[in-house]
Amino acid sequence: MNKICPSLEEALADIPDGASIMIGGFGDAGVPFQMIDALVAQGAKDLTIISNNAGTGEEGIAALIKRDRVKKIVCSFPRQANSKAFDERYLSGKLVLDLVPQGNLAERIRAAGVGIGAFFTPTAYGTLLADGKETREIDGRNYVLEYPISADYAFIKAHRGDALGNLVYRKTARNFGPVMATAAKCTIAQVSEVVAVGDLDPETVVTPGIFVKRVVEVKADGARA
Amino acid sequence: MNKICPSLEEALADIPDGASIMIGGFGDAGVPFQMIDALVAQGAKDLTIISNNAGTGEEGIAALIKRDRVKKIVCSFPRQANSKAFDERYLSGKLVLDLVPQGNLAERIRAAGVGIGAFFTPTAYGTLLADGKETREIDGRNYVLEYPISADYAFIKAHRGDALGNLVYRKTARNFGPVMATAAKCTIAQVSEVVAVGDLDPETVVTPGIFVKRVVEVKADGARA
Amino acid sequence: MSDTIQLLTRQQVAARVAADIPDGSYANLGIGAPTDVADCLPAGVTIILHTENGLLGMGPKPPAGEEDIDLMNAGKQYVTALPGASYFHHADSFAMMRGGHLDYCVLGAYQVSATGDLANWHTGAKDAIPAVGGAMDLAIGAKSVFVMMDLLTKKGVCKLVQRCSSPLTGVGCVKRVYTDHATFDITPAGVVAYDLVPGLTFEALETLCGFPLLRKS
Amino acid sequence: MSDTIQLLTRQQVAARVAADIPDGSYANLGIGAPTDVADCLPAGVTIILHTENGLLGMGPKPPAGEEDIDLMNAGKQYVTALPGASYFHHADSFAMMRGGHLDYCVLGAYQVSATGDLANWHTGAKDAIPAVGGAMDLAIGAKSVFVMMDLLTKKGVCKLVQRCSSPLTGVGCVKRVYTDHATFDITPAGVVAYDLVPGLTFEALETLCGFPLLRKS
Repeated sequence: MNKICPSLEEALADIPDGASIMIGGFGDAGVPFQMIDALVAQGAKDLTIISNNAGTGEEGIAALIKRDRVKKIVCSFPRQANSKAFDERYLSGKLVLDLVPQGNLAERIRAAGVGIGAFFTPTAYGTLLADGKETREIDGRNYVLEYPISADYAFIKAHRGDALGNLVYRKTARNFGPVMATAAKCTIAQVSEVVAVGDLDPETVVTPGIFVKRVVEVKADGARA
Repeated sequence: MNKICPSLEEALADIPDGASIMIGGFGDAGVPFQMIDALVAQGAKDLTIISNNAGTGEEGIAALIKRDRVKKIVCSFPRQANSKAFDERYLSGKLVLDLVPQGNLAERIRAAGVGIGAFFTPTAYGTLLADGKETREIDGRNYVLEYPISADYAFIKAHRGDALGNLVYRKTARNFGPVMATAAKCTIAQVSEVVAVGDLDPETVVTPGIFVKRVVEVKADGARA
Repeated sequence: MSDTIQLLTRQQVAARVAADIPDGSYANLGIGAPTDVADCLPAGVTIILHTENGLLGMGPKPPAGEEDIDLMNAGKQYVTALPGASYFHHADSFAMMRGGHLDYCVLGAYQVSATGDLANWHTGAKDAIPAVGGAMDLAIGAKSVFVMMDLLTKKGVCKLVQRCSSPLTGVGCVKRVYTDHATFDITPAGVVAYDLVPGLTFEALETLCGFPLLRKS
Repeated sequence: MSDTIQLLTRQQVAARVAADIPDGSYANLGIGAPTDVADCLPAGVTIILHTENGLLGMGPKPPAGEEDIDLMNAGKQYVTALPGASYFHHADSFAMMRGGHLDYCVLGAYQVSATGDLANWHTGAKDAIPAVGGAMDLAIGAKSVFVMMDLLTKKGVCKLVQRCSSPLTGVGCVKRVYTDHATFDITPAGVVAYDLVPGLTFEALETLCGFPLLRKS
C-alpha cells in the first residue's frame, strides 16, 4: 500500500468539471495553497467549493474564483477585507453562496464522515440561516435539523504523512482537515514532510490513513510555511 | 488552577445516592478499577451506570452490582463468560438494563458532550432495539432517531494527566474515555502519572482540560496496569 | 446631556468585563473589541482562553519576528500557546462551545434586545455580503454570553432595544451587556441597569434606551 | 447425503474469505470464527485490520509474556499494533465503520435471510440475557458485509433462510455468505450459490436450504 503521489499534477489529474471539493484551512493556516494552484493549472470548472472562507487577495480559493471556475461556495465567512474576487461575483449573481455557521459547517461535514443522516443543532435557531428548516423542541431547548455535507474530493494540508495516509497536523493549521478527510470520496493531503511508515507515533496520529487516498509532499516554503 | 485531588476518597466524596455515572473501559483496558473500588467503599447507592460492559467476576462494575448499589445499567454488552452478578439481578428483575448498540452508545455520549439534541443513525434500524423509536428515510437510507446520553459523573482512566486536567491515554485503553469526559457534569480521571503543566505536547493532548474536573494519580500496579 | 458626562473608554469597558470573569474560568473572547478583555485580566488569576479555530490555552501575541503562520486566533491574528495548551480540530473545538463547556464568551453586537436576543452578524442591508463565522455558535454555546459594545451608534441610536431590527444571531442568549454608559443584566423580569458612569442618571439612561429599565435591587 | 461429502473446515472457509479480500483493503473481522481470516491472509498483501475498540493496523497476538492489558481486540484477546497503526476513541472508531470507510467486515451469524437480513446477536430465547456489542454497527457499516458460518446448526437446521426467525441485527445488509457447504451471494435477483464442495449437487443444496437458489451465470 503506497498512497504517495509523486506530484500534485498527478494527484489532481482525475478531478472532473462539476466536482465538489472541500478545502481545509482557516485564514491562511492549513490552506493547501500549492494544491489549489495545481487545481487552477489543472483547469476543472463548475466546481462547488466547501471551505470556511472564500479566499482573499489573488491566492488560494480567490484564484479559482477569479478564473470563474467556481459555481457555488459553501462557507461560513466569505466577506473579508480583501475578498474582492468573491464579492464581485456574489453581488452580480454569478456565484451561488450557501452560508453555513462555522460550527454547523464542521459538524455537518463530520456527520457525512460518520454516517449520521441528520442532526438537531441549537445553532442558528430563530435566525435567517434557519429559515425554512425543520425545527424541534427537545427537553425545553430549540433545535434546527441539519444534514450532512459530503464532497467528491477533500484538499487538506497536514504537517507529516506516511505511505498509509496517516497524518499529523501543526498547531491551529489542523482546523477543518481532520473532519474534511472523513467526508470526501477522495481525500488528497499535501504534507510538508513524508515520513516512513512506523515513524508516526500511533498515539498521536490525528487522521488515520483509512480516510486518505493520496499524499503529496510539498516542502514548506517561507511565505506559506 | 489545580485539579489534582490527593486521594480517590476525596475525589468521590460528593457523589450522592441516585447519581448517574459513566465508567470508561472496554474489557479490562481503560477500566478505572481503583476508582470503582473507592466508590464501593464510598457507599453511594441507587446508581445508574453507563458503560460498555456490566462487569465480570468480582471486580469493577461487578463489585458494585454484587452489593446492589446499581439500579440501572446502560451498556452494549452485559452478558459475558463470568458476568454472574449482573446475570442474577437482571433475570430476577432487580436491575434494569438499557441495551444500546456500541456505536450508538459512543455517538449518543458524544452528542451529549457537543450539544446535539438528537441524531438520525442507521444502526439498529429494523431491529428490536429500535422498537418504538422514531425513524426516517433520508436519501434512500433508513435511520433511527437517537438522543444524547449524559451523566452526573464520568470515571475515566488515562495514562498521564496534568493539573489543568489535560489527558493522554495508552493504546486501546483510550476507548470510551474521551467521549465520556465531555458528557458528564463532573469528570474524574484516574491517571497512572501526573505530569507538570507544560509536559504534555499540546499536539497530542487527547482530552483537553476543559472537560475534566478532578485528576487523581493511581500508580499502575502489575495486575491492573 | 451625554456631552457633560465622561463615557468609559473601550479599555475601561474591557476591564469591567475582565473583573467579572472569575479565576479558573474558561472563556472565548470574540473578534474585535472583546479581544481587549484578555489584556485586562488581573495578574494571578488563571482564565483559560479558547479560540474556535482549534486552541485552548491561547496566550498573548508573539514578539515581533516570532509569528507562526500556523498559530493564529479566530480573528486571524498571530497568538501564542501557553503551557498546558492543546490543539484540536474544528468539530472538537465547536463541541467545546456548543456543548456548553465554556463558562463565558464575550461578543460585540449591532443590537441586543431586552429579552437577550443578539444581532451581530448582518447589518440587514440588502446588498450586504453576509458572513457569519462562528457567531451563531458562540451565541448559543457558552454558559454566560456577555456583550461588550458602545450603547449608542455613531449617529446616536441606542443599540440596546426592545426588539432587534437587524437579523438575529441568537434568540434570548445574552446574559449581560457592558457598555460605555452602564452595565445591563438581561433578566426574566426585565433589563437591570447598574454601574452607570458618574453624572448619568437612571432616568437619562432610560430616556436613551427608550424603554423601561429596572434598578439593581 | 451430507455424510458422503467432505465439508470445509473452519480454516478452509476462512481461507476462502481471505482470498476474496483484495490487497489494500480495510477490514474488520468480527469476534469468533472470522478472526481466523486474519491467519489466512496471503503473504505480500496488505490488508489493514480495524478493531472497533480503537485500533487501525491491528497485528497478530503477541508472543507469550509480551501481552499488554492496554492492547486488545474487540474479542478481548491480546493483540499487537503494526507499523503505521493508529489509536483513537470509540466515537471515532465507530465513525470509521458507520461512515462506510471499511471495505469489508466479516461476521458470524445465527441466521441470514435470502434478502440479506442478518441475525447474530440474540437467539430469541425469552430468558436469554441480551448483549449486542458492536454487531448492529458492523452490520450496517462496511461497504461489503460478509458472513462466515456453518450452513447447518448442530441439529441440522439450515441457517440460510427465507426469513429470519431470530431477532435481526440488520436489514438487507449481508452481501455474501461463506459456509462449509458453499458460498452464497445475496443479489436483488435472489441467492446465488457457487463453490459447492465436491460431491454436493446444486439440487441437494437447494433441498438443504428449502428455497430456490440461483446458479452463478
